[in-house]
Amino acid sequence: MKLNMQSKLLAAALAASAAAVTLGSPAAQAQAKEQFFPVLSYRTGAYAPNGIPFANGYVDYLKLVNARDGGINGIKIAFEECETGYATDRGVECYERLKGKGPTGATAFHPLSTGITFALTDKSFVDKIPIITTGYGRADSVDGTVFGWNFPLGGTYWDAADMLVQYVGNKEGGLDKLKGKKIALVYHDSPYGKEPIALLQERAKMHGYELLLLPVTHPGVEQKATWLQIRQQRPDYVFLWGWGVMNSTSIKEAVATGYPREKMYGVWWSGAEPDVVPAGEGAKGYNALVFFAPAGMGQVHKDMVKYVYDKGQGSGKKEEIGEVLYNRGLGAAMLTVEAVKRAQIKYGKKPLTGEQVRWGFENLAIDDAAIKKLGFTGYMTPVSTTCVNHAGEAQARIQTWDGKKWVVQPGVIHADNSIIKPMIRSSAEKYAAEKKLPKRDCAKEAG
Amino acid sequence: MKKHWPVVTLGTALLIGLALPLATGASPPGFYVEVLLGGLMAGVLYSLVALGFALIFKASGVFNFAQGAMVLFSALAVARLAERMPLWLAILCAMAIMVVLAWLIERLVLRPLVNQEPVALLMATLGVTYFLDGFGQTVWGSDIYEIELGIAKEPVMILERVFRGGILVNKEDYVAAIVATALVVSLALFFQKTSTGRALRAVADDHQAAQSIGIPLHRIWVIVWSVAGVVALVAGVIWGSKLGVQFSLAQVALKALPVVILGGFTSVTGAIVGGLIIGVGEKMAEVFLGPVLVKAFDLAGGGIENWFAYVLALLFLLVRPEGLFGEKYIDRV
Amino acid sequence: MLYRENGQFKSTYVSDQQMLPILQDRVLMALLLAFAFGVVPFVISDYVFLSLLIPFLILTLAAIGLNLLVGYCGQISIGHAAFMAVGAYAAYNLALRIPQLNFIVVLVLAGLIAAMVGMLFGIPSLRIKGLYLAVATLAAQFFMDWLFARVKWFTNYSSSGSVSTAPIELLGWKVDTPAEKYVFLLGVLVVFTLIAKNLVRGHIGREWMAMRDMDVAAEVIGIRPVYAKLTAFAVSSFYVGVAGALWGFVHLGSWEPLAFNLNVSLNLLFMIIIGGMGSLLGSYFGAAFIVALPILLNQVPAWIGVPVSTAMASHLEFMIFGALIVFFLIVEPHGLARLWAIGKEKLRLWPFPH
Amino acid sequence: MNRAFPVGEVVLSVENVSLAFGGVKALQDVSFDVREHEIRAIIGPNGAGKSSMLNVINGVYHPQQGTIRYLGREYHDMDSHEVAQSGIARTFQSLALFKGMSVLDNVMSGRNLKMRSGILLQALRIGPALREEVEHRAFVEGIIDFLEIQAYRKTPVGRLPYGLQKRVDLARALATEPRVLLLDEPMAGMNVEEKQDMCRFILDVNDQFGTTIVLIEHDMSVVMDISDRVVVLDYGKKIGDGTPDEVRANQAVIDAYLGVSA
Repeated sequence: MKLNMQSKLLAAALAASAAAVTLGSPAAQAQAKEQFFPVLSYRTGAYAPNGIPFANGYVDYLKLVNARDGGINGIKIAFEECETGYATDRGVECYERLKGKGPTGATAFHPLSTGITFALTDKSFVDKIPIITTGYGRADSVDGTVFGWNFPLGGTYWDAADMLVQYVGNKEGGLDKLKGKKIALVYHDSPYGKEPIALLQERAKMHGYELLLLPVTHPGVEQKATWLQIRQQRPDYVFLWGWGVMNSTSIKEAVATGYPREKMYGVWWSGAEPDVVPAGEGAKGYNALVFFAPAGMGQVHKDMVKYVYDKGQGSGKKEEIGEVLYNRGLGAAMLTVEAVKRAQIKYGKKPLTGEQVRWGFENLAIDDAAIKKLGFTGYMTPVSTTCVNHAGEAQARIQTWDGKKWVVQPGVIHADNSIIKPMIRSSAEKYAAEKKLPKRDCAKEAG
Repeated sequence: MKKHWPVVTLGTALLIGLALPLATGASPPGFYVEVLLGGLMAGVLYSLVALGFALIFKASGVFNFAQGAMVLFSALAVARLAERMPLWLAILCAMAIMVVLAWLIERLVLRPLVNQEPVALLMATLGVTYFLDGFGQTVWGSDIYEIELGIAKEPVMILERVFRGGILVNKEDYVAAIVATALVVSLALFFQKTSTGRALRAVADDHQAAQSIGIPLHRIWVIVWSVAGVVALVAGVIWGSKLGVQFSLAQVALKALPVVILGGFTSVTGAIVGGLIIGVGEKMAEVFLGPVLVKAFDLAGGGIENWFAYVLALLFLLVRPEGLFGEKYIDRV
Repeated sequence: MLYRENGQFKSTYVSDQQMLPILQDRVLMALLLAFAFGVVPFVISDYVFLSLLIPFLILTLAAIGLNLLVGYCGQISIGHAAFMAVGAYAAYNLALRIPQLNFIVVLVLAGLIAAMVGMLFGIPSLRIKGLYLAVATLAAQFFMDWLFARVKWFTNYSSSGSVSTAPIELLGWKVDTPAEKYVFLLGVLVVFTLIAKNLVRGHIGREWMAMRDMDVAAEVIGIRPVYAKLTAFAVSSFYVGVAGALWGFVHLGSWEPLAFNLNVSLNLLFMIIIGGMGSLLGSYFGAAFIVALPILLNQVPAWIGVPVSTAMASHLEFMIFGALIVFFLIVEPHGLARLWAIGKEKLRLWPFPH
Repeated sequence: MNRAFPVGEVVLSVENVSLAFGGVKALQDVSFDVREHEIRAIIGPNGAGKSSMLNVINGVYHPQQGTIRYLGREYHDMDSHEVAQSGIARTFQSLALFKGMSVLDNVMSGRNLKMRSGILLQALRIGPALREEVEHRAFVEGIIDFLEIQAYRKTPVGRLPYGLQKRVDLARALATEPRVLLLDEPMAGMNVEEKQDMCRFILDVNDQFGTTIVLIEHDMSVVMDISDRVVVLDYGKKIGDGTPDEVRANQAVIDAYLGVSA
């Protein structure tokens, strides 16, 4: 009987591998008139607490468009989720699995991990599918002439770092006052966390502040030593570049070592509810960048409740609608949908290929009126892109945690392109050389 | 005739390294003490997890890779149950769950594999680890959860007169340390004094012999795994209340491996001392040695505490394979 | 009655020592290779290449490497991804700093470097065994993770710490499309499998197995433990290093140290447990299994109409992996390979079981 | 009796060897010698230190005091693989075969000493490497025939009955072409005809290859029949040494040992 069980198992294993080979031929998909949206998410593992709300927001918006508008100008949205677990190789597998689905293939990918973004960037040149990184990804990919398919919409980490430096500079009463000051960067030890370093060093040269680099190893629950060093060095400011459980841990350790939270500034991925709530009262006074206003209910959220949640279609809990990361997902989905709309004007109201959608992404023009129409008033700033500039104008604000909710500080901060642009150039050049890439001529494509 | 000098040299090297920051004035004494305390705090927790390892290894000869997963699992259980019931009750229920778990593991994993070579058992516990990670997240969810022990998190200054700038400590750490120490002591007593403890030791020395003199092997195993489960629970609660209960707890617990190597697999004392050594060692290394290395080799940041423990254990293995307090074994032909 | 060896008498030791003594096996193997090289590249979809076959081929190579050490020489390692990383970064730097180097040369050199590092971390195995060694190899894992994340030179001072590579080129052949990659990898794998087979049936292989089965006796009949163990570590790391280089260059194209973390090591270990310790064929089975399972778990439920949330799927994956490891250790410690062998035995006797 | 290889000079002598594990004294100041081509037996009740004696001779244990003199060379802590290289082979009391390997591979592994080809050549299995495999295979087949285990060549040793495993153990030792062969209770746990076979093989080995043999056995009868000289150990001390007849007559031996069985 034991043997019998074994041979069964063998059979199962073989069947499994056999099945594995047969699947994946995209031909098998339903060929309806639909636009296919791949969804790379992580709802498990060390980063699930942040991955879940973003994924919910993203998926919910797609559902909303279908339920409220009957799709994008009549073209229904089809979508499929794939769990990356924030791991690069898994992300690549998901990408390969989803890129061919739907009648016209994937619309655009949101890798939701800088590591995965790096891997997908190489493939985008072959597959001609846009890689959308709303507020993450590689900073130099703003340059559309080299990175033909990356769209770091809303701003890159260089923008973010630049904004933070400006902000604390003004706090001190002018950037020149930063001379001799000490700024510590506590960062997630991954491509994501390392991105801002280049700019911070650049700025350090300009203003003469000392930059302290304190990497925190994945997943970031072990930070005692890091914060002891901070206690020893007593930096004037701490910039936090964390993700997942690392954020809350940092704030807790800051409490434990008595570092004033008021002097801590997080990137926009270190400023969500799951980051501060676990630290409880201790998080009071902690600041973080934000590009959409944080929580609260706008028109889009009301619609969401009406069309999706009241029908029991919601992905998450009703009360989580409007949380920072949820909104982040919402916005990401919205931008993609808008790009499709834009592209439909040029190519007609039919399912579009990734390449066609790219045109939409390169010609986004979402002004305040459009934002109002979308019900995002107060939740985002205008976005306009071109073939050369794939990011649009980067601007954000600072929010502060008052112990219960995020309070947005007045004043919008703009990244200083006079510093960033040249860095992007040189970095993009380097990449193009390394990869032996041909350069795009935007002028010609336009004409 | 036993060669002591390598151990001695390694030991002295460590001590010198420990003293250096103070001697060279690289750090103000007050801060030095803080680092030391920080190290000890971490160390106590390492000891706790390591204790679980040692217990199980002693009694069942199993190198339980799943100890970390058990920490996570129990912590998740407490956190989620505490949402529906008072904490103390939640903890009791969690304990019950851990006992059931122990029984299941003994039944489904250990018993069929009895008298397999240790490496096979190690791999089996790897399997258990994966299962628990998945199962735990399925049952309890994979979000961050809170365990509120109701201890003030704000730090307090002490000894301002003794050291300039005083020493920063927080209550939480102390409570943690005290609880851990208490647990450790009681376990040590349990081992030395109670009859079950003696039975455990007998089993550890020789399974067949133990059985032949009528010690119920399987029950002993269940007991040990339960105890290990409870130890994991305590570690999980303490850790969880510090860091929030979350998937990545399991990974912190990996640190217990170098600890048991250092202390010797079979030794309770070893687990404790080893834990403290590792804890202090890695924090010291990170805070004082790290920056030096970064400057010297133009590294992209320190973070040496991630491997320090393991490399230390490795060096130690080379000079004294049986660990600080473990027994030596001889091959027979 | 097809699968019979009657009348196939061996008159010389050479013919008796050949890899596949039975005629039918030789024929089968030939057909299989012909199919893999001649048919597969033209009929399979890119997705299957990119997310099943290519990872499968590379991981099989790595699994063989680990199997040589754990399965044949009996030295356990739970840090082998570290040597994959060494291979990958060595290859990256070689290709970067000596551009005119042929990729094959790069591969071999990368493998050799990995082999050296492997020997270094193998030294403890001369003094310690089993569990102790397992922890020692963990040291390799964490130290290497750290090294490549921190020492800027290895990543050519890239600001993000992530490195990326240009498509590989061999004497004018640009290995670019999935099918091409597949063919290239398959070629590499076949060669390395042959070499591994030769090693394990040569006297070095016997030394390894002797070490594994009864180290004291092995030394008593004149086998030098130092030589046997260190060669095992070296060859194993060489294989794994080459696999790492391929993983980076052919599969990922750009990666960061996290791509070779502890989980990869554990997965390799699972491959050889499930596939079969001390069996090259087992390495193939194991790799296939580990690569296919998560993908199936993600897709099968959808086909059969019981959609499982992505989170649930990945939790299931963890549980099934775990359960299977235990299951195999208990029911069939020699893994799928053994089951395969049993099946063959049956076929041999069929239709007369006695 | 007339034999092809008459007993010759002393090849191996053990001088004042003492060995202890922690407090336990396994051997105390033991000395004896072994002559070329002779069959030398070490007997004694269980725990007398017989196996320890062998382990000292072939370097598994390193005695705290005393030396071993072999072919004029002195050593007291040589590693066992070096001992093997110098031509001393041995079999084991508790079977120490390579369970995972076939009978053929087990015996072949005895030839490793003689195999020279480098790892690269083996990897490609060309030229010398391949030739070597074939030559040594031929030699090994000789031994396999000699011990009459042809039928089991390809069987994993684990599946063989005990008696045959003992034979494979012997075959593996012979494959190293030893000058001195140490046998650790070669007949332990065998039935009568298995024992007779084994005796025959031992005598044949000694007779045909002229191999010097040192064997441990507690089955008196067998020992007395086949061995030229006998050493008697008790509690780690040597209490008797000489021809079987002398030993039989030795009072100390009778008290310590024969008395028990008689």
